[in-house]
Amino acid sequence: MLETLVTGALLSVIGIYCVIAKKNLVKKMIGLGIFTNFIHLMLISTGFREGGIAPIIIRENVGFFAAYSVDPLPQALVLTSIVIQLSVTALGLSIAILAFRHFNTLDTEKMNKLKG
Amino acid sequence: MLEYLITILIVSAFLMLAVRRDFIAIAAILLSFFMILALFFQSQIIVVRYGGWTPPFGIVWEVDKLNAFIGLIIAGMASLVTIYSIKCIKERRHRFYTLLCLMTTGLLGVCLTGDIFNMYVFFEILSISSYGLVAFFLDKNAIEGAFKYLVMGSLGSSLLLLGIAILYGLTGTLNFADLALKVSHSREFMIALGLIIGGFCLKAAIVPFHMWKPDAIEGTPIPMGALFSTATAALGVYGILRLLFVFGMLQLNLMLIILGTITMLAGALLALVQINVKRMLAYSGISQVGYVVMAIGFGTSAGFAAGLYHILNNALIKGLLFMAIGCVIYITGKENLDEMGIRNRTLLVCTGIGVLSMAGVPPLNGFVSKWLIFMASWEISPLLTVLAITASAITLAYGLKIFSSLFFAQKRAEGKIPTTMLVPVIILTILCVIIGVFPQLGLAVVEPAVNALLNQNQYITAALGGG
Amino acid sequence: MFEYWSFFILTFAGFVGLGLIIYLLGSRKARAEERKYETYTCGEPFPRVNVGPDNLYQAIKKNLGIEDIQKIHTGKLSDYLLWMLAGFVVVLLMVMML
Amino acid sequence: MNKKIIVLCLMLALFFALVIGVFSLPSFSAWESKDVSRYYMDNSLEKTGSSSVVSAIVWDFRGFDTMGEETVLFTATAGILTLMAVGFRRRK
Amino acid sequence: MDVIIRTVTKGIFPFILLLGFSIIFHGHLTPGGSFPGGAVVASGFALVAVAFGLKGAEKLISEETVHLVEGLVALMLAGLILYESFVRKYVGLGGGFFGMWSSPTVLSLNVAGGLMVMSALVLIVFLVVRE
Repeated sequence: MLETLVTGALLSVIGIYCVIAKKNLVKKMIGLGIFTNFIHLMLISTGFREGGIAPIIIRENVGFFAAYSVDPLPQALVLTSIVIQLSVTALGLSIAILAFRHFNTLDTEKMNKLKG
Repeated sequence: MLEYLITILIVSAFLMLAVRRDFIAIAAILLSFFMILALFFQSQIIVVRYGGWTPPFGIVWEVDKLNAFIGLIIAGMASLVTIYSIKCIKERRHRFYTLLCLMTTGLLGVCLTGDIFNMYVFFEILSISSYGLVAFFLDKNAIEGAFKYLVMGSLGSSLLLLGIAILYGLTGTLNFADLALKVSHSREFMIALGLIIGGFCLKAAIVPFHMWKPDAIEGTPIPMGALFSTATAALGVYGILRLLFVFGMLQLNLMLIILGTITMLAGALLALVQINVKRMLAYSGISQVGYVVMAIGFGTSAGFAAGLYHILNNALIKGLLFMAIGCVIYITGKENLDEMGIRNRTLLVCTGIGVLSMAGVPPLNGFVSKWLIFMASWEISPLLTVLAITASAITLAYGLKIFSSLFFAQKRAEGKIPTTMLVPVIILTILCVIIGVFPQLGLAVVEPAVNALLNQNQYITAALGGG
Repeated sequence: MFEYWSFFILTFAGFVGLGLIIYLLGSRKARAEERKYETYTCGEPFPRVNVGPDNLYQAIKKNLGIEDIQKIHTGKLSDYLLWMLAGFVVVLLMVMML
Repeated sequence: MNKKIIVLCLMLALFFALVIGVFSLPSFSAWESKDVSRYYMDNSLEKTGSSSVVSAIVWDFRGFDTMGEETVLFTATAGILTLMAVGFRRRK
Repeated sequence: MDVIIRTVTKGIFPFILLLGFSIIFHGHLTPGGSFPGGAVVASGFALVAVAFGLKGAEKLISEETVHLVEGLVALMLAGLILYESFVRKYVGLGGGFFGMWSSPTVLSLNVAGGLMVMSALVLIVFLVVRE
């Protein structure tokens, strides 16, 4: 459990630093991906159980399955959330392609025509 | 009935990919409006169980009067926008309607659902379709607004998901009603609530989170500007309200008052100095949402009534102004306030009524809800009343700017406005005038919503009880 | 009953008057375009100065600190995100203070 | 830029100390309150026939969420079609 | 691309499809299911698009077909999910547990979802590669 927390802390700080401080639009999307992975990790870790088994029922464990399995609900939620993250990334990268075509750069500091 | 609503919207969006006929999406959105209208007149709370599982285990949609009120605003604005954009969008219209249909799905889904993860999923449908719609024109401004909105919106909804994760870890359930029974008001719960409220503040464009909105609206087609300023803003306020009330967190009102006051003043001040008319209307919309949030923060029933009434009035007025200005832009092709002269008298009258109503001139509807907000704020603190009246005066000032640019223009463009663009404008103008002259009509719509807001126990028992 | 109707008539009359004023204003200006304005300063014909809407409220803009608020909206995504996260932290702190 | 980095570091420290601190609570892996997950684990085999509990939740118990998820995927496709396929029809 | 990649692609492509569909069809018995399986199948088509160019990939599966598949599968999926209780009532559970037909609802939904994911990802890859 401690490893999860340390990894989560590292992922979150790296991700949010990448989103805010990096100027490249593609790097911002990567940072967003890292940050979302941090959230998925945290969500999975809510179903943690000491020495748990995967939530698959087989013939051998059908009787005592519920006493040993990890929580399956966060895994289902993360499965949904991964697809959503994939969609956002796909749309963001295609917007980045168009932005490069219009501005000839991916630097977000130079795309500040709209302000005030 | 609700299953058919969501079926119709999603299936018509799917059909649009293969069939490419605009009338499918138009019919679906109009039909969804009439279904929400029928739901609005139901007396009891409607609960729909998807897949036939009982509530804490399956996903449930739940409609009480508050839901139905916000859903009515959303579906009404969406259908008016749909009618409006038949002629307003000139090319690739089937793509626009596909995304508009999906956006309506997302808006109604977040509004009507009773399950917090389901809410996140529909929130993302709403967000992703809005990103696509912001980038619809594919020119420089549109792309810039779209990527700004995309990065900010995705980070906001990620943090919302983090809040949901904490809530799940604390309680082990995802249903709103079940959550309300199981949570204790501990510090961890407060963190989760803060994250989720922040996510909704981003959609409602409360001030530290508002920066995407003017940039996105400057690049979008005008109908989308209307939808962002009315439906999405109403949805964000609804999310905050539902969370606060279902969890019984009414002691957060100081935060709402501070955020609302800052939003109101900053939005109005920034709208005062804009030159681009779309941008000015976007800031104006932010300012009006500030009024609503401030009124909700009062914590009195008068405050809730005033806030909900102002959501309705803001939707009518801002929709009217965006659509009327869109007609002007359709003729002149310019977005600067300098070059907005037109000859069409009907449009001039409608825009004039909209501007006066936004500023709160007495026989029109903006006056009624602003008056209610002033009255409710006087009981809390006279300082708030003074600030609200100041913001109202600034609203009048920038309203006069639009007024002068329309009526005292040197060059006036000739042009024919299509009927489908003029009809929504006229409908909204008539509604503004009717609600202004007979305020009881508006109050009759708002009062059941306030009652439902104050009786959250009914919402909880209706979801879990009844077998 | 009588009170109700008098209220109704008053507001209706007020509204009709307002609409009439707006309508007349619109029509007057629509005709006034062809009229020629000649401004003379010191006996010389002066070119017409057009005061547009963006020239309105310049004094307020300078003095009320709106320019400072406008400077915050730099148009750069990183600044926007920084403000947004600051907003999240403020909301969290406010929620935690209870 | 330097000032910004300092602000950033302060905010990050505050923010994630709060958030990650929450996940280290012992109550997060308490099984007494998780009766919803318990119901899924007990009933997935009898009521849906699926021996993978996650699949049963994704497609059966919370199938409507997955419907929404596929709609999100479809939305992204429609958005990318809007953005990318401008000259496609004309070329054919 | 050079001849090595083309040859390897020709050899490996059927097996990628086989693996993907195997993951999809065993979604109710093993870890995995619609999304991983669909992504594997789509990665096979992406490999073809890389090796043989977009023209080669469109010979295999044209964009019109992908549109059609996506629309039809989406409709099927919407119907299946939204009227899931009806499906469960009339189809019911299949044979014994742990078998291929033990769960007709989850199996059919997995197949539909896998095809949906596959078509959406293939479409995204085609659209982005064309740029």
